Amino acid sequence: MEVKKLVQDLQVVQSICLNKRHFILELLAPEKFPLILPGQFSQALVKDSPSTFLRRPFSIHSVDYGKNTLRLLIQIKGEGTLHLSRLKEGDSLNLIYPLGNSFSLPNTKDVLLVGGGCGVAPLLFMAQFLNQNNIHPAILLGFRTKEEVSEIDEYSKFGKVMITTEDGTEGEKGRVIDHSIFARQRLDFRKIYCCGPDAMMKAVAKIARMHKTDCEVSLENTMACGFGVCLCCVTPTNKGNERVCVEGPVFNINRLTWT
Amino acid sequence: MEVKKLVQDLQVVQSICLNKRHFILELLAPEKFPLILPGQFSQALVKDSPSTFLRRPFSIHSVDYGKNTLRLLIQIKGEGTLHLSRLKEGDSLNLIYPLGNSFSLPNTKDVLLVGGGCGVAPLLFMAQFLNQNNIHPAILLGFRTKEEVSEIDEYSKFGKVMITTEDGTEGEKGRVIDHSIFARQRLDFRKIYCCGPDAMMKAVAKIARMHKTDCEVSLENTMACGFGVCLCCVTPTNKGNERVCVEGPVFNINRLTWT
Amino acid sequence: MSDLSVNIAGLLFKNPVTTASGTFGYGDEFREFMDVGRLGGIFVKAVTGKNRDGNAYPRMAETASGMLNSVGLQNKGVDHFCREIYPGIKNLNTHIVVNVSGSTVEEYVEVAGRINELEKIPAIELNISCPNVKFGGMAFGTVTGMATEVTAAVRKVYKKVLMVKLSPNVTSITDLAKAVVDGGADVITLINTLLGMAIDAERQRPILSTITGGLSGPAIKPIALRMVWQVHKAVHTPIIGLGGIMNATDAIEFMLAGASAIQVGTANFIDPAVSLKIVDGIEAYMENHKIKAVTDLVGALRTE
Amino acid sequence: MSDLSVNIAGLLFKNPVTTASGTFGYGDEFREFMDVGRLGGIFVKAVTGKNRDGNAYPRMAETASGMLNSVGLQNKGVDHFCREIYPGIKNLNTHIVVNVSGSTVEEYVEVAGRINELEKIPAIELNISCPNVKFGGMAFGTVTGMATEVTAAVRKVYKKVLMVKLSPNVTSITDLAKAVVDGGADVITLINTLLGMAIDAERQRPILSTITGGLSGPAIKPIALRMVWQVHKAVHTPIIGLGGIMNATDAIEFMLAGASAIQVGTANFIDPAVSLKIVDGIEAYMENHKIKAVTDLVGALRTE
Ligand SMILES: Cc1cc2nc3c(=O)[nH]c(=O)nc-3n(C[C@H](O)[C@H](O)[C@H](O)COP(=O)(O)OP(=O)(O)OC[C@H]3O[C@@H](n4cnc5c(N)ncnc54)[C@H](O)[C@@H]3O)c2cc1C
Ligand SMILES: Cc1cc2nc3c(=O)[nH]c(=O)nc-3n(C[C@H](O)[C@H](O)[C@H](O)COP(=O)(O)OP(=O)(O)OC[C@H]3O[C@@H](n4cnc5c(N)ncnc54)[C@H](O)[C@@H]3O)c2cc1C
Ligand SMILES: Cc1cc2nc3c(=O)[nH]c(=O)nc-3n(C[C@H](O)[C@H](O)[C@H](O)COP(=O)(O)O)c2cc1C
Ligand SMILES: Cc1cc2nc3c(=O)[nH]c(=O)nc-3n(C[C@H](O)[C@H](O)[C@H](O)COP(=O)(O)O)c2cc1C
Ligand code: FES
Ligand code: FES
Repeated sequence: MEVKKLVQDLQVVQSICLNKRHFILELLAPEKFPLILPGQFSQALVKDSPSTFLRRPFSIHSVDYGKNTLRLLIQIKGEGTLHLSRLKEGDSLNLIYPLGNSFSLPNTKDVLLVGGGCGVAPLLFMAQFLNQNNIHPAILLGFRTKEEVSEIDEYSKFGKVMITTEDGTEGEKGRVIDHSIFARQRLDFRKIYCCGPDAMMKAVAKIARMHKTDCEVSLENTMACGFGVCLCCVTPTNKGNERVCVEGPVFNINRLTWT
Repeated sequence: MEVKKLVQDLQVVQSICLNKRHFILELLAPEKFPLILPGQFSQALVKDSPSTFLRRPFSIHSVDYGKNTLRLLIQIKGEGTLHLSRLKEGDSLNLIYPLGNSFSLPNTKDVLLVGGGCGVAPLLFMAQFLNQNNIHPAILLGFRTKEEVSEIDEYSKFGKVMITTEDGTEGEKGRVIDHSIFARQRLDFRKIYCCGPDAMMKAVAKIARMHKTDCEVSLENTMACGFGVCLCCVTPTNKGNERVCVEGPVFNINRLTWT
Repeated sequence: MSDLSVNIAGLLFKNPVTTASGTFGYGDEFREFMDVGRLGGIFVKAVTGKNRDGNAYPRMAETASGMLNSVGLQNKGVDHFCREIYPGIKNLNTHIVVNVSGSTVEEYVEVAGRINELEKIPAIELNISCPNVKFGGMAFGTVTGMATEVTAAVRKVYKKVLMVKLSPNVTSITDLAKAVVDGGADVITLINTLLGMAIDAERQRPILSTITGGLSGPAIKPIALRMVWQVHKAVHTPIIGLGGIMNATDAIEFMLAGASAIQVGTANFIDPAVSLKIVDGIEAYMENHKIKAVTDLVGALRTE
Repeated sequence: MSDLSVNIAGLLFKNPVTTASGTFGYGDEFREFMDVGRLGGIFVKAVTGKNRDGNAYPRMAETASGMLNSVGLQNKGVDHFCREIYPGIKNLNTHIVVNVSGSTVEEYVEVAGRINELEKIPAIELNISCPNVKFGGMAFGTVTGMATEVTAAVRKVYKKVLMVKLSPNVTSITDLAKAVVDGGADVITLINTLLGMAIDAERQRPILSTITGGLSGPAIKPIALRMVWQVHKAVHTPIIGLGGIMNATDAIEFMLAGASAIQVGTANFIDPAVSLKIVDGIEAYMENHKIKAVTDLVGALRTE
């Protein structure tokens, strides 16, 4: 398998409604997948939505090389995602994929995955990938409320799952950074992979720095192209402004200028 | 019943495919229709079509006051009509209607209706209306080819139907103005109602003038608003530039500056 | 209760939502769709000195998220307006502003002078920005000296609120804004249409009879917003903003950029009742954001 | 067989379809999607004298049928271009044109001079129209005197085909076109982006870090077409047209209006292979319309 970018019509195998704001699209590719790495994303073309001009980026949520299907986990935010939520079995969706770099393979087994909101999307794929490399990560997932907690069975296949909900209706109450694992004096993890809202990632990065724990975050800067030519998605790094869609979306926090 | 303009969501009762380029939308109104006159039209809002910014005008093809349904006969021309062709039972379509003036009631029983292309749309409604006033018009309909000949049974309820096809696969060969009724020295009709492409209407108008036969045509100028405020749809008349959407779409040829 | 009223150059509007000239007729057509008395104001279509037939059909071309028009100021002239139109609209429960157009300074002055006599018309909007007439129109709106001259000449004869509507087809909108303020404008309306063109590739012909026409609709909103913002920073004159407003969010964006009121134009064609929905939408936004007076939104964009 | 080749100021392009600066990188990214050698040409992204970091994120806002960007000429400077980029692209089987940008006349001259030495670069495109830099950029493109001056200065050091890309943010595009022709331009590129702005009403903040940015995409096509048409009527210099071209029909419209070649910009983001589809679409159109040479389309708009 060769790493290569495709522009391809995939067929909707099923659209799974998780809750009012989240759904999963399972998509079948017309030919064998290229190698897809955890943390990579796709650019989806939203048809028939007058207010959606550009493509929309979504992380690869999981890949099944056997069935030649991949999944996207999508949160309904605006018109574009609303239109995607109406796709039905048999419809087609044009994707450019796989895009961006990926999470790195850790050189420790004490791994924590932290995700909040739609930021959980790439973590399932990462958890699976870690398993294939004999690592069983701890997985901390933050949700708004019990109703939005989903796919715990999926994650549980690959590691121990912990949950926070903002209203305390399931798991620990609060945001992911309020979870008790972060309250201990020593952090049990040597590597953190994190994806979610900027504020959350910055808070996790702060904790990681404090504990001198290696940490990678996956950024969700708004994008125009997604494959490196428009320079719209940049983030400041120790090498100047770098493209989140090519040099990222995954960055080691040491490379970012976050404080 | 009061003449009044509505902006209303109607429900698609059925979409009837007539042939590759034509279909009928049967629409159910949520409340009792106002009075709708033959020759009047509607402005349809095309949703989910990025290249369709303005509404699209369509003549009222027929009205069933009992069932509270009306029909539009639509020819697929571009993106807007293509999107409408995909509407399914239960979908809704927002219309502004009824718009424009209407065909006048004739003071003769020797009436000819001439329609070509999607210009046949208002004539079915007009034929029905004439019947209700005890007039059985002759109806001359022009099509491209046999495959597109449709709804003859409907028209036949209201009068004698004659057909031309451009390729001669049904009825007389040629365009409507090539039909043998126009070849005779004397025209058997004292009033003509005509709707179709500009060139066709101009040719019919010429024949009507030659025979000193009264003639009304229904124009299809492109429109922005459809209810008289933008002044985009004007046609030159003996009173200057008049709005096709308010003073028309039906004009007596004596009022137009056609030569 | 939110306070939606805005005071613009001494004139009190019940809310900041008005309708744009040339897209609302004289308001009559809309009475079948809604209660026009709930609007902040109505800008009626262009009035010139004499009857004008406008340009030949076709006058309209649809474009991506917008449309081109080349109506060309078709109207029956100021006499007809005063005699036939005015009596029918003067008692609408909203401000009627007349859009005054012309080809020469004299024509602008003549029309403005006549409208000045109409008791129930509290303001005029000087249209020095119509791209669809051969003489005058946009020419006055693109050269600062001419803009000042025509504004000053009208200012002499027009005693009520004088609004001037600017053309976006210029290098520096702030220079033009300053020019009309120098001429005595009380209010600046931004923006008229952008000069554009559409072609039918199959027929290899322009779509408009005039080849070029004025672009309106959501396509131009980013440009309009930018101009409102620039002018708001440059002068202290109140601004009425428009260009592609389709909903309350758009309207609020214009107010944040510095508009004291807004006009709804092309959107009226798609939803004749949209302007009242915008009034309601602004009110809802104010409640959500706990904003008491709509004037608190004006120029409130946070750029620090 | 249709002849798609066009000769522009002595330079032969295999077809009239090229890609716009800032939307195609240096072409490498697109090699994964298509055979860039089938393009008429590639306009690589802006090169300035020194490394530039560009503006802060966010640099992009989506708008109705378009987008705003405020990238601000991020690039590693002309040295880096000559040493690191040029060797990798010089042997692509298509014309590579370098978009030369700067803040001062001296910077333009310096960069143009350096590019002049690169054997396989047959032309430069002088970008005097970037709305996203504080100094220079658009300023040169909106004042006729400055436009002539910078063009003439570059003309002295640049010996190959000199293209100048104009800003649409001007009152008279024909004056600017004449100004750069006076300065020695061989080709005029029309248009760069229109200055616009986007606001997040919920957060009451501008979306772009720079508040304003450049508008591109189908929204601006009517304006771009109009400018191409106006300039085509006003000067005899060949024109490269762009602004919102999404498909072959759009491309043909620009040629009918007077463009000898076209550039595909924002459309590349949505369909990376669109430019080659446009080549194919033009060919199909020519067959349908029995047009032998694509040059027969240039300025062929029928306006009688
Ligand atoms: C690399 C990458 C991977 C992503 N992966 C996923 C994923 O797996 N699942 C998922 O649901 N979403 C993901 N996102 C976010 C997703 O792309 C946006 O939510 C989506 O584009 C919104 O489109 P829309 O048309 O529905 O909303 P819009 O109408 O475009 O926007 C609605 C609101 O959301 C805000 N918004 C839109 N995009 C972003 C963004 N990128 N960052 C912050 N705010 C934004 C807008 O400013 C606006 O306020 C990812 C983004 C990136 C860049
Ligand atoms: C009063 C009135 C009544 C009408 N009644 C009917 C009807 O009953 N049934 C029906 O099928 N059509 C009718 N039409 C025509 C119909 O409105 C257009 O065919 C439709 O708007 C095309 O929309 P579109 O998005 O599919 O095509 P577009 O993409 O908008 O256009 C496709 C092609 O058709 C041309 N075109 C579009 N509209 C018109 C027009 N009005 N006149 C001439 N050329 C046009 C365009 O220039 C373009 O070349 C009527 C028009 C008017 C003004
Ligand atoms: C069909 C049409 C006719 C117009 N006529 C006038 C006019 O007579 N006077 C005027 O000042 N502006 C006129 N305009 C411009 C609008 O008032 C408004 O400035 C412009 O359309 C931008 O706003 P919008 O995008 O909301 O439509 C007209 C616009 C359209 C679409
Ligand atoms: C993200 C982005 C970056 C751009 N960078 C440049 C640039 O560096 N130099 C330049 O001359 N034009 C630049 N442009 C302008 C384009 O080349 C083009 O003139 C403009 O986008 C209009 O064409 P379009 O609508 O087809 O995109 C840029 C445009 C975009 C969208
Ligand atoms: S989104 Fe275009 S470079 Fe990253
Ligand atoms: S379409 Fe607007 S006046 Fe007729």
